[in-house]
Amino acid sequence: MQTVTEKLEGMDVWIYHGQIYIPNTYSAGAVGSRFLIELRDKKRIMGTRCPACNRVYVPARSICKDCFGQLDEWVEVSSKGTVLTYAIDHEAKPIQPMAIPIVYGIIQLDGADTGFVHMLGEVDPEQLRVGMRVQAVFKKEREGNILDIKYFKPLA
Amino acid sequence: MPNKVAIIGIGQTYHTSRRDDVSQPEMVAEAVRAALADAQMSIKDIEAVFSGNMETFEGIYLPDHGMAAEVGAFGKPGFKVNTGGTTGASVIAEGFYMISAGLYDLALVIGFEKQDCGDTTAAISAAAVPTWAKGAATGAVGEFAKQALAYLKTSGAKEEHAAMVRLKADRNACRNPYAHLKLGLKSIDEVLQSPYLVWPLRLLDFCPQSCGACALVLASEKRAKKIHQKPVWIADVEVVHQEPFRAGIFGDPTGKETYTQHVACERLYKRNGITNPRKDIDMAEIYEPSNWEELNLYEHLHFCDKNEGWKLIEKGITDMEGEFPVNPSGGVIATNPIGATPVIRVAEAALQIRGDAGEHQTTRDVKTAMATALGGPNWTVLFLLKRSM
Amino acid sequence: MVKESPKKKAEGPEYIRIKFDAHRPYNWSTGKYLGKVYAEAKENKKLMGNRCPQCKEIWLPPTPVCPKCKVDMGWDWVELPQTGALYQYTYLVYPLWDPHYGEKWANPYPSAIILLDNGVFYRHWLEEKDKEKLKAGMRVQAVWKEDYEERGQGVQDILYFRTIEE
Amino acid sequence: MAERVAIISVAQTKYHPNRADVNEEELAYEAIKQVLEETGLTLSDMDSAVTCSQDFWDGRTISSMNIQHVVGAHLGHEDNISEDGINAVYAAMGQILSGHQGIVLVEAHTKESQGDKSLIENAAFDAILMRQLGLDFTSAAALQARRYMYKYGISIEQFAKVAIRNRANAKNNPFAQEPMDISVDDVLGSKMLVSPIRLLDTKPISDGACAMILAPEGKAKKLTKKPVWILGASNCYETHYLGDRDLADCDALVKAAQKAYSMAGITNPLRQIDVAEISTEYSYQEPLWLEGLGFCDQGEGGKLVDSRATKMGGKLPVNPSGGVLPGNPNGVAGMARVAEAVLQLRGEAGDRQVKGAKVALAHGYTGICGQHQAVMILGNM
Repeated sequence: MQTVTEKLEGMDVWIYHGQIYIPNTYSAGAVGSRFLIELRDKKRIMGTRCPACNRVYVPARSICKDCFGQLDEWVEVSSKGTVLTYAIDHEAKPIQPMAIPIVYGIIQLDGADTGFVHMLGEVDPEQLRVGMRVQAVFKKEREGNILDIKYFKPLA
Repeated sequence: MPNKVAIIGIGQTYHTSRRDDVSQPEMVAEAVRAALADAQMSIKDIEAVFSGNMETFEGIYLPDHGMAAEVGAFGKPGFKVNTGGTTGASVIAEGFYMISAGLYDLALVIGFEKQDCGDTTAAISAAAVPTWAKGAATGAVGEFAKQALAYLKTSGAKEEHAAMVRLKADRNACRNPYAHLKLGLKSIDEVLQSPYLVWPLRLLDFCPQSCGACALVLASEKRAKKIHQKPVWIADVEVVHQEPFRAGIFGDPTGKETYTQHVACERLYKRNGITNPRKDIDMAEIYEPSNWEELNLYEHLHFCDKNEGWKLIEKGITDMEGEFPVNPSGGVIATNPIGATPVIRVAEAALQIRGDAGEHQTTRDVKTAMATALGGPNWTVLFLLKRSM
Repeated sequence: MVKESPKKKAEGPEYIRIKFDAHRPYNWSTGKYLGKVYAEAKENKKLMGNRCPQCKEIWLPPTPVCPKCKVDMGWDWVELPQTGALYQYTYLVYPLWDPHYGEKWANPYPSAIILLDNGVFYRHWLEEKDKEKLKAGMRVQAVWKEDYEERGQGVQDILYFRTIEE
Repeated sequence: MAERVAIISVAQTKYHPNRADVNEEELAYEAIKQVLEETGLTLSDMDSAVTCSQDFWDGRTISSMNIQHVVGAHLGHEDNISEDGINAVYAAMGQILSGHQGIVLVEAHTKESQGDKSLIENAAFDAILMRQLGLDFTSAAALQARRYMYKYGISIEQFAKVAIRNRANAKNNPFAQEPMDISVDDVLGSKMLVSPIRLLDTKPISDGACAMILAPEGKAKKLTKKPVWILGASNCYETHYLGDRDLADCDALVKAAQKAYSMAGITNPLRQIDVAEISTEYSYQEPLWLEGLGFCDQGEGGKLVDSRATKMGGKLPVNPSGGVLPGNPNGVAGMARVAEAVLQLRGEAGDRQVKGAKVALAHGYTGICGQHQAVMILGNM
């Protein structure tokens, strides 16, 4: 099994061009699974409400960061919302789910008290602004992950 | 004089090979909530949160950040520790120092590992220096196999003795509601007939990969007595590290190096006036990834003389009802969520002192207990716990 | 990047798991101490260690600081013998996932600790795969890769240690 | 809690885009060697070592195994902190204050050049909700920068001024990687990475190490004529999911600073602190962190960086060393700020010396959009 090493010029130092490769599989857990299954099967975006502070977390979360209570009151929120911030990634990276430029956004969905981290699409970069209204676009073939929402596009 | 530090809350998850019903942060939250409930307090009372695991095991960079909200670290000070197998122990040590220093009165210390996320053996193989030992990877199993072989050849022990250790661990684990492997082994033949993993180590000679978390609430003296009726005092801590062995990673296969356990327990025993560990200490929870390692540790921790470890198990001295119980919880060979494992050792030892171990409470009245951790290239961390100080 | 889609189970609640399959590349440097070992192996088929000025112990892989004396090692090199005695060995029964190769892999050659003839312990592999023929204390000798171009891989410039009759 | 804790020696390597010539132990040892030489101590004199490295960047499980021998951990006490190195200094302080440890060696190193930044950083994002989106620290930072601009009306030009001042200050710092004179046009004309963050708004890939020796008061006074005291220190976690935070504010930093200030008896930071070394990997962070540290009101950070106050000779010189922007590796960056603060308080900062500095602030952060914040107040009195 040959590995790739390279000698630095002019000195007795070698560089080993290697890797760490261990596949990882993460559990969404009961709450995360239900959130993703609702996206996949019903194209519904679900949140959970904290009974103590009344905050609606979207995506649904199991624990309130402030009250530390278990969240089990499910609420459906709108697939429409307002852009809180955005960023346009111009750099190709191996981790990206689609071709650049990718517009990332944090969107406060109507009915939610938190922002939803995702991507924006079908949008002219010149028209992007904080406060713009957007709507979720779902993928046709949905697999039960966060990318079942293709992106959020501007409301006409 | 350093401030005294007590354990006033103990919580752990049940341990198993796979948890689909919780995410990693949610799993850790279970242990945190259990510890808070045990201490009868809310997360708002906690001033700092220290945690530890090994990032490559789950493939999560900065995992303490990812679970900040779920474990109650949000808005609080803290940091994550990473010292391999001793991680959980180093976390407790850091929490202990911080409270001793008077910086905090109440802190959470958390160890966790959700090993269904990745491949533990592969992650341990990634501990080898890539420019030196690539392709030499045999995981932890290979390292402990070498140790087993050395012990088998020099101590006069037979394979049967290692099997007896396994049997004892399983008996104890079956009485521990949180333990992972509860096999109900009936005879040593079942152990001796299990297939080889890495010769001469067999499947049943080695610990499982577990998902689990364990959390403790540590308190300063002034708070401990107010909050809990049965505080368990951390009387002393000893941390002994060293460089990786040149020939091996975890163990010294040459038998020529100084064992960190020797150094650690000699320092700890001397400071605390312990001359006869089996008499002066009432029980121990030790970190034994394999049954062979338990025999080794009996000797290294001076529970008996060299090459006599196997006699302790033969005579039943370390049984739950024995003269000097070791790992009444079932130990690491039954349950091993690595980042949490040392925290569980301390938690289980503390439960024995409190008399709260339930089904696996030892017959000996435990006033003083020892908990150990092992990791990296045979690093050792020791804790001495006491009912009163 | 994202492969596994969750399969619905017939019974019980469905739990979703998300798989990530990322190779993380690294460019690890040997540094100058280990680089010296690489160089001597490639150029001269020599096995080198460095020696502590205080305790005179030889370290392989080499180190900038003597771990035991905790002093600077300076730059004192010693050639090591390439013959020794098998001190201890083991072998993989099942292939394990190797994070550097990125696949399940079992080295067919038994992993061994060899006591070189000057008393230094060295970790390598044995040519002899028949467990019945392995015995602690047996004499072994390093077998190098003969092709110059194939050397420059550090430890792996030695293929394995071969049993020798003396 | 008996004695005070002093930093008795600090050292940094020169920061470099690619130290292919050394491995981690050699890099760390370059810095460690210097603190040993300065103090005349040996590794055998250390009671404990606190190291800081990240398994993901070292590409090795239990990455502290890389440097056990060069920190003298043989049969000794060692602990490894997986946050920015400033937290390792904090942990060392705790060990000494507890009375359980005496002289402690602290070390941090990272070779960013050997790993893949986006792959490593992406692994820090919640695997279920964010990781698949392909975010890394720069794209997250861009979300924070945009929100900050929107909420408080701060401009790209103000960020550019931060990029310019830090790189210019770096010309006086012999350890700096990329000191340079640039203009607003240079910054705004540099390559767009993740809008609104451009190449010159962020730091280059960097390799380096930092080492320190800490000691309790009694020992410190015997070992050095110029002990620098840790007057206060703390840190704090933000929550993880980016949508749960208002990215234009930095509550965790506010809390960390409050605790450090109360330990150090600081009630008016702008008046009582003579120099600040702040970790700003991205230019927008400097005004934002200055707000969090209480040097100005919320939303006023832009005005503060516009004013003369943060320049050399101003009321609060910020980053005389040039800070992180000219190039510091993550994990080392915050600890390097502590090292620079120590040099200032010892009057040994050369051309970047702030005259008569008596109290200095060092700041470091770890993680996405500054999720984990740490503050340390140091003094020479």
